[in-house]
Amino acid sequence: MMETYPLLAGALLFPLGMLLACLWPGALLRMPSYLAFAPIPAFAAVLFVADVSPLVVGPPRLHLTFTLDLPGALLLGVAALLWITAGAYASPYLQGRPNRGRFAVCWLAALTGCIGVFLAADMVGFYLFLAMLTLGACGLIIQHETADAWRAGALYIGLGLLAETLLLIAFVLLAADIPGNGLLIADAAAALPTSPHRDLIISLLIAGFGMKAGLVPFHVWMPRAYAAAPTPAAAVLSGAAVKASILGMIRFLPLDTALPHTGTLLAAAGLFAALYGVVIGMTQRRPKVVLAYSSVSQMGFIVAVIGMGMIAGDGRAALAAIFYSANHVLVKGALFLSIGVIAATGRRYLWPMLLPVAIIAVGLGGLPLTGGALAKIVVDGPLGDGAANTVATLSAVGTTLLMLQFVRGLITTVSTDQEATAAPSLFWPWLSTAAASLVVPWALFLAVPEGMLPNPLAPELLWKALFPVLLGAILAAVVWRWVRRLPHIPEGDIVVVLDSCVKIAPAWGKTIEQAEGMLRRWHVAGISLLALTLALGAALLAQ
Amino acid sequence: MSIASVFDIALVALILAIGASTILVRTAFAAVVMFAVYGLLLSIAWVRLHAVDVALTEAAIGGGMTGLLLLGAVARSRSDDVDRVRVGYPVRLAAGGLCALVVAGLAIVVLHPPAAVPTLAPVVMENLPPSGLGNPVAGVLFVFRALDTLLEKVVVLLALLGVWSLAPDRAWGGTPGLQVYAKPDPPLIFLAQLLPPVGIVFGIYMCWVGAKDPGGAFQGGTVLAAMWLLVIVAGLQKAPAISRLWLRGLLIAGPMLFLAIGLAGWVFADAFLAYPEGYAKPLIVAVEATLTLSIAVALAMLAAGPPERAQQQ
Amino acid sequence: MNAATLFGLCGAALVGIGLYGLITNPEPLRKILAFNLLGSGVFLLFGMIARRAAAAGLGGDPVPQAMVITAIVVAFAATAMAIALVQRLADETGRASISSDSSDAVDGEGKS
Amino acid sequence: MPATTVLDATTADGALLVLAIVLPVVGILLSFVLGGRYAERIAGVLLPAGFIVACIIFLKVWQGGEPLIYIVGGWQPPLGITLRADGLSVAMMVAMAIVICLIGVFAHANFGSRAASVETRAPLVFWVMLMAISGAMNMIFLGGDLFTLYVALELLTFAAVPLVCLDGRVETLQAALRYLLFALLGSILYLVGTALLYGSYGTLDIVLMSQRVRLEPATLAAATLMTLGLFAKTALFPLHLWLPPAHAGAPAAASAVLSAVVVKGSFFLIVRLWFDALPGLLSVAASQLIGVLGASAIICGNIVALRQKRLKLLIAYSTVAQIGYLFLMFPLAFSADPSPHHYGDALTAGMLQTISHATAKAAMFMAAGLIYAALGHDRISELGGIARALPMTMFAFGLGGLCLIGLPPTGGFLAKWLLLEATIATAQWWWAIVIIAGGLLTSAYIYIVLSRTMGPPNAPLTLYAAVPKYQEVAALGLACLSVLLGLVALGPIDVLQVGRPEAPMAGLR
Amino acid sequence: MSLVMDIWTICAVSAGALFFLAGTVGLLRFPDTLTRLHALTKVDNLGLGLITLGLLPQTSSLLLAVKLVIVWLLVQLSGAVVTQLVAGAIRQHGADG
Repeated sequence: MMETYPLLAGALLFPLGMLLACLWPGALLRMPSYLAFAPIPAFAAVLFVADVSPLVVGPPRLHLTFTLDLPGALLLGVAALLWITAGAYASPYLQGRPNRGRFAVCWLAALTGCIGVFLAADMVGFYLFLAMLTLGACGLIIQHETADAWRAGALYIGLGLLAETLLLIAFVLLAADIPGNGLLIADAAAALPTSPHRDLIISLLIAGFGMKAGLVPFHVWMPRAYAAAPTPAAAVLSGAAVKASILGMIRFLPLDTALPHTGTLLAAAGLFAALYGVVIGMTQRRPKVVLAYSSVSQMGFIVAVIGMGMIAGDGRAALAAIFYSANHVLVKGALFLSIGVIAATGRRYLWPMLLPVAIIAVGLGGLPLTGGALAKIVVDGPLGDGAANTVATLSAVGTTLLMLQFVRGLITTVSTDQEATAAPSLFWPWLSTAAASLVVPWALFLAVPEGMLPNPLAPELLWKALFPVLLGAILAAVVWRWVRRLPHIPEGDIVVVLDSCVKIAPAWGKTIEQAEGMLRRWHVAGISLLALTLALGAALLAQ
Repeated sequence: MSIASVFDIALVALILAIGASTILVRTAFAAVVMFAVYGLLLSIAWVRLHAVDVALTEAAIGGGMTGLLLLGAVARSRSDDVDRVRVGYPVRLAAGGLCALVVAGLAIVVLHPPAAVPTLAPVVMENLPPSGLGNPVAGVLFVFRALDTLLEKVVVLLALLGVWSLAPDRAWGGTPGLQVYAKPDPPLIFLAQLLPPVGIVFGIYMCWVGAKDPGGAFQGGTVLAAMWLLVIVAGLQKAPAISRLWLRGLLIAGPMLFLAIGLAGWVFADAFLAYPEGYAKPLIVAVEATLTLSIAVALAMLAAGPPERAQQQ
Repeated sequence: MNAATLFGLCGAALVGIGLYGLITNPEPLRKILAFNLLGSGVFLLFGMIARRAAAAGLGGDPVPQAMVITAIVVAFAATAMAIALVQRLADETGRASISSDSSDAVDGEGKS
Repeated sequence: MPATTVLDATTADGALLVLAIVLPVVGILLSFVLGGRYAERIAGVLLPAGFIVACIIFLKVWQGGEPLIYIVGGWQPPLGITLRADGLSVAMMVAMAIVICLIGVFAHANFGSRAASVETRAPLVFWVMLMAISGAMNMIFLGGDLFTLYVALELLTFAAVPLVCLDGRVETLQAALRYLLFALLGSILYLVGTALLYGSYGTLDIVLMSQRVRLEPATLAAATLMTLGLFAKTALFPLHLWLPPAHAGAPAAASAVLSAVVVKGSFFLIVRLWFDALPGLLSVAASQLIGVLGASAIICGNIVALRQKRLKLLIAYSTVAQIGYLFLMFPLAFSADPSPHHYGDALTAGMLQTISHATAKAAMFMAAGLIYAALGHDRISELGGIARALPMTMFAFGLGGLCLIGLPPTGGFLAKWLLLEATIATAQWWWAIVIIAGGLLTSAYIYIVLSRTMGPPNAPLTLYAAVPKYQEVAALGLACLSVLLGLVALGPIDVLQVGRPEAPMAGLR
Repeated sequence: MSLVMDIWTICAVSAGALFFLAGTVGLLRFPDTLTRLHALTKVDNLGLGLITLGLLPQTSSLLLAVKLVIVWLLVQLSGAVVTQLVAGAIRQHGADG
């Protein structure tokens, strides 16, 4: 096994170095072709790092600490895979498009942020890389510079910064609780259950990470952002970047301590989002938007798993959630990439292409033998046998339905040229992602010592996984056949409310501006000066 | 009640009345005239406060030069066409009320002096002899708090450059306006021929005597400046172009010498702005003399305003 | 009440008068006048403090007196600069004003 | 030597402090006599020299852990004047020296006079005033006497006002007059305070004052008047009437120096006053009042900034808002249940915010100036496409914006982190809400500007003037500084605590 | 001797003050600028002259006496010139009250 330090450092420094190299115009020009190489050191680190000894950067007083623990490694591994394939996909995608340099810069920033978040072991580093991820992602979303893209970017960065500020307060509160000067996340999580501000901190963390994870009602940015972003960007954002919030929850929330109330709330919110995403998603036409709503649903489901873990105080729920997330990383990535591939494929070659898409898509609903089914088995334990499990099954049905809707929508985007085929440089990255999404979950599943988890090939489990899929398929047939018109819900649904709020804001702004203009008149300012003098004098006298 | 207190009370009443009328009279011209009177009254107040140095400064600069500046401004601006938008009655009432409260607060402070009034007068007197100065105020200005005085000279220079910076670009380097009379007036010329010799002697005397008695560089410089302005206004001499090297040199000569002696103190008296033992008085007098010149030029140029005509080549 | 206190009160009152004039008078020139009035009030407060601290055979504490001299000069320099500004403004526009309305209008239009 | 108790003696290397003040003064005098053609050359030598001196002082203080002291003329206070460089002074000195130097680099394009055959107005005035500002700031940072500080403050004002109206347009003249008059009002109020303090304690030396100070009406009145006067000069809301037109109207280099440097002078004096001269005198109610003013500045300034149609005005209003952040340190440092730790933290946060705003805002004003120079206007709605024409400039603007928003690793982030920590430690959550809301509003207008500039142009973009590379580099350099400032947490941040008296917990209240 | 001097001083200074009073009344009551000037100059000459003469015996040294006389002369000079200038200005631009 290799040394830990250089691997961890390389994982971070390599993309960072590429990012800095972009300052040189010559490098910037070529950078889009080399995006796929940036995450390779990170992937290597996951493969070769054996221990969790931390990498400490900086003097003792205030330093950054990086480490590769099991949840981080799992997510980093699959995320790095996705970043590699999506990077390879992006290179032909960008050819001849404007702003390629900017895309590369934002891509690398988001990538560095993503890797950093997965590796960070202290709060400052976590926050720093989360911010970098947000900024980079925002840049990717606005890539096309359409009005929609700008609006989506504004929504994304606004909610993102709000989330980060909430997290910042939570971190500051946590830092106050950590004994000594350290800022390690592990210490913070350990100190959290006994903190005097426990409930406040947990609420802030959940709100902050919830916004980032697209928990209803903070999901509004997802449909808009993913619809606006270029395909490869949407793939990494929905696949890899959004998992930072899941990792954050797992790192910060005290999952080993039973917190039934908070857990119940979290689980309920997650399950609600899991169903809500499906319902709204069904009304959508554009494949990207459907996938975005599926992300809302899936992220909700993962959050629900964490919530159930909190109820029981069961730390294993974390790993289950991570496994589920890891599967989702690759599946969602592959599905987003497929949008570009199908759009470049003619009707003649459609079906060979569509088959893997359909398998992966329905796999998300739990099709036996796919990663989705494995993930469902893994999370079955934490979900328990109660209402949560029922809702989970319901969500599996819904997901299947939604995925079929996606495939159906995908067919309509097929290229008008009958004979067209996707370029190999688009096709192969997509296919390898798809393959990875099938293989990697198995590899991970098999790495778990035998006996811990039920045998996925057991007939009753196969049936249990199959029947929601069948139900979903039947439902899809019913809906397509008989429900003539689905209601049309705008992308981002309740964001419309926000939009109308934004329309009111100028009136308020105008009032404040007028008041400020008033205050800027000479005699008003003079009188304020005198009044303040007296007020301050009185306040100083007041004991 | 002694005669002195009656006089003081009357003086204060007069100062307040004239001060208030400066604010309240209708035209700017009347206000400026009132202000000139006010300046003179204030000098008397300073004499009553046993601060003759301040009285001289107030009369020369606070009343005299400032009055001159204001008068010039009024004469040029013709206050009739200034916009006469007055602020509303409620605003004035509010401002008046708040001002009254501030005054009340200050009055309370004035009426409650600390039990033991702190003073530096004995310390000043104790440390004055080595400098050879007889005037404690001059001692404070040039020995103990010389840094303030040096900075203040820089402030004046900056203000002058600030005034000059208001010139239109084409007039840069040219001569200041200062054209009050279209053609020279015989009585004025007469005055401008008669008065300056007296004034110059007087100004130098003020500067010289400042080391021992009330007076000093500023007061002397102001008188010199007034004489120069008189000569220029009367048309006997043209205002100098601001790009003239001698003008610039005169302006900085005082502060430069002050600074140089201060820096020399570093070498010869082991502290910045300290004077070597035994040489204090001559050095201070030298500084004062040069400063007087610099101040005279600076004040005159400040009063003359920004350059308005391009320099004739 | 001794003379020092009397002039101190006079100074306080002048501060009030000056403040009132500075705030309520719309003409810049009159504001400058009011500023000078305000300043002289403050100087009188210094004078009171100096006079109160008379000792060692001096009529007053020379340190605050010296400060007043410095402050008078600074105030004069300020007045000169302000007047130069007022005059330039009057030359440019035909009237001197710092009223916010006109400046806002200009701000809104942007620079040419 | 005076017969008073010996408090301080000139320390080794104390002479450097004199140098920091004398260098700019020499520069001013020389420029006056040598004329405008040499002014830039003189500044080009003396400003970097001043920066080096500041750095040396910084290192001495940092390594020695002791303040540097110089007794001017060998006269001990209360009779004489001392110069004193503690942690606050040296940090501010170095930061301002860097900013001023880079502004000098930037200004070469507009005020370059090396090639001129005759003296012209603007270059002479600009360079002299820039040196004066540098000298006045050093004096403010080092001055140990409240009256000397008054003179320095006036020096600063007189240097700043002509910069506002350097191009002589009517609206800038109006702005300059407004600024001058209001600043004069402020300094005269400050002067009243010094008079009253001298009357009570017979000294204006800050260290002596802090030892003698008592809780009595005269002192409180003096402190009130001084504080309000300094508020007026710092343009704390609602006394900011002069700032937007003055800062928006001035030439870019002047705007940068006004916004980044000049307002910090009077702010620094407020800090000196309450933390050093009158320790422990600020009541909780008064500190909350100051906090409320700061909070309204943040909210109101940011909202009005959002509504601006011109870039420079937007940045000017952002300055109004950012000034508000500076004042949040008062309620946090002087809270109801004080502890030395948070006292120091709040102070550190305030100073960091001051410095990071200085660098970021200077960069942003420079960027705005370059845009103006290139386009001939700065209307935000018509900035489309400029990001493609001037990518480096917009990058500088964006980085500066990040610092204002407070994203890591910028100095703004570190400052906000410390502020938030102090709000929580002192249980004053309401300031945290203000800090957050301010950050979000800031991000909104930064986003609007960036989106406009990166968007497509309304009409084909015509650039009126080529923008020199070094100007862009200067702006970018400052922006990068503001971003990297967060890294000071890794070391030099401790310097701020050098020479600080113990927090006055057993103080007067 | 000193008593005589004191009486002289009191009389002369009082008379001078009276002239000033009269002059001030004239300044306030006279209808136009020229007549007002007339009142003022009378006061300047007579009033100040009388006061100076009255104060001369009170001086302690010759130098002081010379200073007094110089002050008087200077005021005379400036008063005369200013009067001329004002009158000249009125002749040029017309009296405007």
